[in-house]
Amino acid sequence: MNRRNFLKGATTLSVGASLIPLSQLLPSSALAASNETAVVVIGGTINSLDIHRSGTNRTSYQVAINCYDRLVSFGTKQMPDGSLSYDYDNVQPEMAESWEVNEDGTVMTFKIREGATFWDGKPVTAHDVKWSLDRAVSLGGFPTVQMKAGRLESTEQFKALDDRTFQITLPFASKLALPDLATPIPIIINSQVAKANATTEDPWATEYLHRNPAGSGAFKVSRWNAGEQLVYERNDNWACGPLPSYQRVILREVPAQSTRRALIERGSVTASQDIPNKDAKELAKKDGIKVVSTPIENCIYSLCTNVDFEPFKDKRVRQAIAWSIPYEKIFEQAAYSQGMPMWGGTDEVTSIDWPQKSPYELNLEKARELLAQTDYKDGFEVPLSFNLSVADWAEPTALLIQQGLAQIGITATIEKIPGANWRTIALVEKKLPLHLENFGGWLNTPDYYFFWAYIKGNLFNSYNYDNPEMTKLIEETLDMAVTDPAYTPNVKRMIEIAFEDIPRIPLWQPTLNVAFKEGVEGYEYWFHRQMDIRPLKPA
Amino acid sequence: MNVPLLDVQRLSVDFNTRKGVIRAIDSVSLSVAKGETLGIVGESGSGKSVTSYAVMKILDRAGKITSGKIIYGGMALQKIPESDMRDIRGREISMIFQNPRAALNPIRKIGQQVADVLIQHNQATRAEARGKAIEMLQAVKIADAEKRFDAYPFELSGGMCQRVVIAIALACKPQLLIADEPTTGLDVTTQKAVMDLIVELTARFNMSTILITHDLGLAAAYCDRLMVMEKGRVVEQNPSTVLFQSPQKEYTRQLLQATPRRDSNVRDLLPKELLDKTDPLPESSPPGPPLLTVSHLKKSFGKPGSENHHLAVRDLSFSIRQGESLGLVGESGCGKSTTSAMVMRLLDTTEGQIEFLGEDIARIPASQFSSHPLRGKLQMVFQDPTDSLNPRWSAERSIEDPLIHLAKDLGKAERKARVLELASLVGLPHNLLGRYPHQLSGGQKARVGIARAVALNPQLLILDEPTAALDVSVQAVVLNLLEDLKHQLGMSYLFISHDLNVVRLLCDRIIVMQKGQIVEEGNARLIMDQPKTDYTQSLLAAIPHPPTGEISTA
Amino acid sequence: MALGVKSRRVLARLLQAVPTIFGILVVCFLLTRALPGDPAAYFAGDMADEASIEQVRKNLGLDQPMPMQFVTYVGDLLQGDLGVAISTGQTVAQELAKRLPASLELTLAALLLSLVIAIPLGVLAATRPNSWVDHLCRFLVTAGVSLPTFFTGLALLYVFYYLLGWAPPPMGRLDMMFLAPETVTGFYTIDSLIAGDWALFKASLAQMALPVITLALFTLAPIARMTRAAMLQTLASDYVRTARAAGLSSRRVLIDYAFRNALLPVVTTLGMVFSFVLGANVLVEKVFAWPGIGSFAVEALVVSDYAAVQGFVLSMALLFVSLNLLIDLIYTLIDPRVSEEE
Amino acid sequence: MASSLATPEASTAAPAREGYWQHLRYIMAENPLTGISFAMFIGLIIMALFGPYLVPFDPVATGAGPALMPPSPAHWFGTDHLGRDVFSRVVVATRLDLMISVSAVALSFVFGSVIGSLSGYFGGWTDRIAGRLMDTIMAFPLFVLAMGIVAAAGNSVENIVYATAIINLPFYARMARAEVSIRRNAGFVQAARLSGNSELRVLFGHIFPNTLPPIMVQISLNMGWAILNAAGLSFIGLGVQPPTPEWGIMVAEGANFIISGEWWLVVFPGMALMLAVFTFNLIGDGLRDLVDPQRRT
Repeated sequence: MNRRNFLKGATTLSVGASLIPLSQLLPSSALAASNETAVVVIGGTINSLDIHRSGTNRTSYQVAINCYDRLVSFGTKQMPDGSLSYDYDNVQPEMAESWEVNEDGTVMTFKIREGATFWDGKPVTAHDVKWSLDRAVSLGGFPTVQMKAGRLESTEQFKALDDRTFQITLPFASKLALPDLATPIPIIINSQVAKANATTEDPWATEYLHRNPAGSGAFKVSRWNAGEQLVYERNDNWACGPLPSYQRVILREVPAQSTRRALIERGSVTASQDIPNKDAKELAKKDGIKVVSTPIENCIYSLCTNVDFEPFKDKRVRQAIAWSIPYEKIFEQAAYSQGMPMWGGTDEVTSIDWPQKSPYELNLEKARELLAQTDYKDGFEVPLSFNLSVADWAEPTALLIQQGLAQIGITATIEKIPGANWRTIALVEKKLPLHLENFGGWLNTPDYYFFWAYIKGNLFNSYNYDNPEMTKLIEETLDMAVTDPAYTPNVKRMIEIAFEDIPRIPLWQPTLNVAFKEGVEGYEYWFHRQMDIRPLKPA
Repeated sequence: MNVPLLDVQRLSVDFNTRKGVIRAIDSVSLSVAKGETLGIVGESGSGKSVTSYAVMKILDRAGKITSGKIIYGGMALQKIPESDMRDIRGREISMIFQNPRAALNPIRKIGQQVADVLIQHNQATRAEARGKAIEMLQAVKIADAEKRFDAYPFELSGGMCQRVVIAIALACKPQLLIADEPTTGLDVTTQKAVMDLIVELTARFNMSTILITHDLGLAAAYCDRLMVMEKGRVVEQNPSTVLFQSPQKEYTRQLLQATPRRDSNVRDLLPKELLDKTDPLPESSPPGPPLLTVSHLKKSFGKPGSENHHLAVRDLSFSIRQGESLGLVGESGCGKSTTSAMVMRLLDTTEGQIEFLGEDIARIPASQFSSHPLRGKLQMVFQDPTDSLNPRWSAERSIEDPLIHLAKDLGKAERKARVLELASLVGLPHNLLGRYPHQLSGGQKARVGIARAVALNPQLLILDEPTAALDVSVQAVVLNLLEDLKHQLGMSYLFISHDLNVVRLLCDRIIVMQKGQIVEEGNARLIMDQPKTDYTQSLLAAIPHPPTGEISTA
Repeated sequence: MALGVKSRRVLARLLQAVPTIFGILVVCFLLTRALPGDPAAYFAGDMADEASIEQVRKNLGLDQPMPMQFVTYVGDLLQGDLGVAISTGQTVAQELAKRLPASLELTLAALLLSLVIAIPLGVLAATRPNSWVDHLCRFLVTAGVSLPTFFTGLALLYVFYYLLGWAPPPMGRLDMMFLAPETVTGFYTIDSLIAGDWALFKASLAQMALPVITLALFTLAPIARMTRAAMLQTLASDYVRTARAAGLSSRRVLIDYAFRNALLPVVTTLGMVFSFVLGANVLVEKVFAWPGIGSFAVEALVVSDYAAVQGFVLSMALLFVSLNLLIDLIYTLIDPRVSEEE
Repeated sequence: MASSLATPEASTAAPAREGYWQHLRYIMAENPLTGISFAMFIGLIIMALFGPYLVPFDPVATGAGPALMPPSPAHWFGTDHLGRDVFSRVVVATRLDLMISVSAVALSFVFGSVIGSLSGYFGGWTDRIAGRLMDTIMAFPLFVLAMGIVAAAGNSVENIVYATAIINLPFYARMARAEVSIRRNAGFVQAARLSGNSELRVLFGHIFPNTLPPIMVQISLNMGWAILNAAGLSFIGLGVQPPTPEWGIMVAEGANFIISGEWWLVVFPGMALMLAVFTFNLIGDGLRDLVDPQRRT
């Protein structure tokens, strides 16, 4: 009878909210601006509440972020424009209140936070951590791969020394190990609850955790209607950080981009996650809306030339292409000038900042000159492919590249590839001659980027680039501490080779755009590109 | 003279068509006295139905009364508003139509349809409507009326449906009944029953009647006075006997002449000026050896044992000799069409032999007979000349078709010549050969059909009610043409018809069929004069008889 | 007796549907298997290696040969197991149970609205053929069917939500301040009425308004056209002439004689119109973030989610079979002749 | 041939051609919308044939003007997000859209009517198998099936055409079946058999041509659906490849710009799409009037 809760104004709200039982939702468009409830719209769909499960999509990672804790997290830094971002170089405690690393950097010992409890009140112990990390490396699929990136590969590496002490042993020291623990993957799960719901076929309780998160994080999931919405409810006993300001956050899935824009413009929602560049540019000028655009770290939108494709075997052809791209125009029309230009840099690599500008720019004479030196002076035909799921920027980019190539006699035909096929065709089979790619590395070091994108066989080397010098450099550098004297020269050399061989032509560094109702504060950019709702503060 | 019940004065109706405004009836005047029966007779397009619709004011949207008066019981109907007219329809003037099945709402109980009228005209309250409707159904002699109240039209026979239509029309005891071809399409025996019923009821209720029909015989048998119409105008108006005995107008005379009677021969049907130009009937030569022998022919439909299984033809045997014409007569559903289709090899037999020119053609599947050498020797003239011509083909192409497929040795030029020859043979002007069926008149289409049928010099021609869809004057010409062709081409005919009078004109021998079996067989004249079976007798009795006697040729 | 004939008809219809359903299963199975892309790779995630992709493939049963996969599929189906929709992580049965009512509510409401508008329009046009009323009706309904539904939907949204603010935010079936009513039928409008909650009823109706109008605009044309054509035919029929000649009132002639007969062909077209609406639903659901079966199918199709696509299609087929049955029954109700024919 | 029965009856019918045009004129005059639609149809054909030679800008060239300019004398329909001239794109798209719909409809017409004719004529097993096949296709919501086919086969123009053809197949099959079976035992068909035509020739030489008029109406209506269908596929990303101008994809792309106020991107191709579908629908109605035997007296 009191199922409908109709509340107007913020005064009645706080009273009402405290009176309403948890099972009864108190959302309202009128409440979107309130201090208690936030409404966030997203375009994707949440398909699991368990990040370790195979098939869990990117959008679902935010459940791991908001509902679970990790041992460590990253700190916050202020960007030049005043917005906030996570700080890769500043690892902070989360569930671990402190940690020690031995001298050779192979053993890490964590102290679990005193008094931290799971939602059911059970204290968080090192055994829970051990079970959770074991799970991440055992289940296979993406979590295992991501753990491996931090040299966390087998259950033997993890030890619960006592209830509050947890130890990780690495095969060798790696600068990637600690940051990898701050990614959304190594979450700490309430192992007691999970084990109670495990079966012999399903020892890791994937079926249970898929629907029922069991964590210690700042928010609990109070309602999940797959394909429709997810409702977060604050965990008032959260121990690993300041209590979030919002009592409740409703995540609504709205597939049509225009609809999402209408919603934020009409003030019906608190935030719209991951809005297109055009909207970001235009909404920023509107009253009542705040847009935060943060360049995505370690990510470059690029044009890739597959060296299996005969003409691209010749480096000069690749360079000619790199000189024929109308970068400026692409940046204006496809990116709406959101992001960082990645062209027109100096001829010499002077820093190891990554991403950095390539030496190329639009110079048709140079392009033609280069092409004329090759067997392909009369041009050739090549399909130019892109992933349909990122058509908002890829399509105009492809069209402009097509026209640039036409200027030097190369005929490109555009081919849209549905999202489902993209991975197989582009990344696994690696058979697209010329395509647009948007890889970004979670761990923010250039060598990590190069590892995925410039070693033959690795996933994001979708163009079969193979250079022994590059491979050797990357392998040497990947685990090397950034303070190592060899680090800077190695990276510099990698960048030089990458620009010289140019199998992957950088176009621009994209931004992650989020639109908020005016006055909503505390938003922080994260490498995983999902909304961390914990620090959000109402106006 | 009394004031007439209905007095129509100089009524003209125009129709708006794509070819411009067409005057459907022009200055038609008529009157009907209380208790009188007026017959309006005319061929198709004479405007007889339009006249009645105009009186009822139920013309199509395109039709409009342009001048004239319709005085009914002192009221000028052409002036009164639609709402008043609605009260007159059904209560004062009623109408019944041809094709009774279509005239009833297919998804409403028949009793309810009668009740609707009663309620509409305040002859009954909702409560008593059922009872009164049943009374009315009883009045039109529907057996078990109580139960039939809840029947739907599709559950009744055509004759029954017409009774229901009559019940609807007479439910409110109107003063005037207009019956528009009330029996067309019904079998003769049913026709008689329906007409007798109408006469009985109108007499009982002391009503006036206008009977609209193309059938002079029917009109004469039931009407006090006749009015002949042609092309929207009144030709002649006289008491029936006067009109029959001494028709005043040439048109009336031709019409009378063209109507077959028991004693006329086929030439008698032709108008004088045509008769003068026609050769006299050749002497009929004695029939030759048997051409077609049908023995123990059977046809069943549906799976044996299933409830819809039925025998359409049961054990039929007959033969036709060369040069002979055999008539096959029966009412609808007697199996005559099934028989003809089997003989024609359009339908497979269930059992029995069909020996044609010495070969048992029943053994050849119907689907393969088209390429059989005997195909050309066995041809047919169809009932509906319109339906039997491909609407997308010119007359020439239709006539040429059998030549293309079955006379393959003919060259193109020879074929064209043959088509012209055939056209001349059937009296089809050569300039019409390029036309399409919808551009030809009924008679012309019939000629095209006949030309096509005789193109391959067949030995046996089946005539399946070849004139049923034609006006009598055209029928007269076509029958004569068929008779002439028979002699010219030495063909045998199997003439299928429901109309004994017509069959008799062409046939030497007649078979009467009922329920898939032969009831009676014999010499045409004998059967007509001394029918042996009750069934044949009732068939003959049902044919309306116009006043006999020579038509004065004055 | 009549009942016997009718129930036999229904049974015959059901039997007739069996080969169709089997055909659907086969077509659907082949179609989904023909979908490009490797679902195993897709669901293993961006960073997965070969081994983990293989693992996923095995989990999904995709390592089996095709005929085996089909047999397994049909076997599971007979046990009521439709599999798990990988894209949403729910079992397909759960998804369908939740989403089908959402789509059906939309579809049926649109059909209802469409009927309520189109039939009178068709009748009106038929009673005045070639008048300006007729032309206007024809113009309007044709304009409706000439617009892509997603365009109409967006345009309505722009005007009534964005510009005027009359319509609620297009965020699914219910505004966020309301909780879904207890499930009885799964239709929020009906369930809210059962719960006696007027405000909830109004809220769910408000959410439905724009998508329903969008869909209805699209379906006006076939219904109005068919009504007009059928009415023209019945109005020109002999029995209407008989009724007019018997002096029946124009209301009775129009309704009991002409319209009831004209309804028969209209009812038969409803099946086709329903198929139309369900197709258009896919696009409209996307625009209005409607958590229905159509949008589910699109998403599933894009990621080659076999189980979901198959489940979707199967439920559609069953829906159609039962719908056609329903149409048959309605037909039998209004046409006494049906039970007689074979 | 002395028989005077050869005397012609009065011949009143008008010559064939004249009657046809007169009928056409009558239909036009009676129904102005049909007249308009025929005029629009001719306009569409002209656009499809000559459009590419008439437009002021290259439809695929970016930067024909500044991006996202509202309509102006230089760019009648404005420019899109890549500075392409919307007017040129709308005009040039006519050819492709008509091509898609014409070829899709032609395919489904040919196959559908052959299947339908055979099953209507021969009945029995042919009919039963064809009937179940069509039922199977019809059991899918048509758009969803089209989606499935294009998703499975890849989104090229040909596949869009095939998918559209397949989903329309049952309409033709059913229609042809019905039209053939009512004529199966017509007089002229019997006569054709008597004239020595084989069964197949009876079917395709005599019956089938007579079923064309009602099927023409269906064709016209389907042309409109085919365009809408392609547009819908574009909206969910299964349409033709860029930068090919096509109305559906332009509307789909433009739909994203409605809320941000760049209405011309969606309105103009939308109008073109609507006008084309509208034209085909109205022509369908007009054809129905034209071929309706009840109205041909």
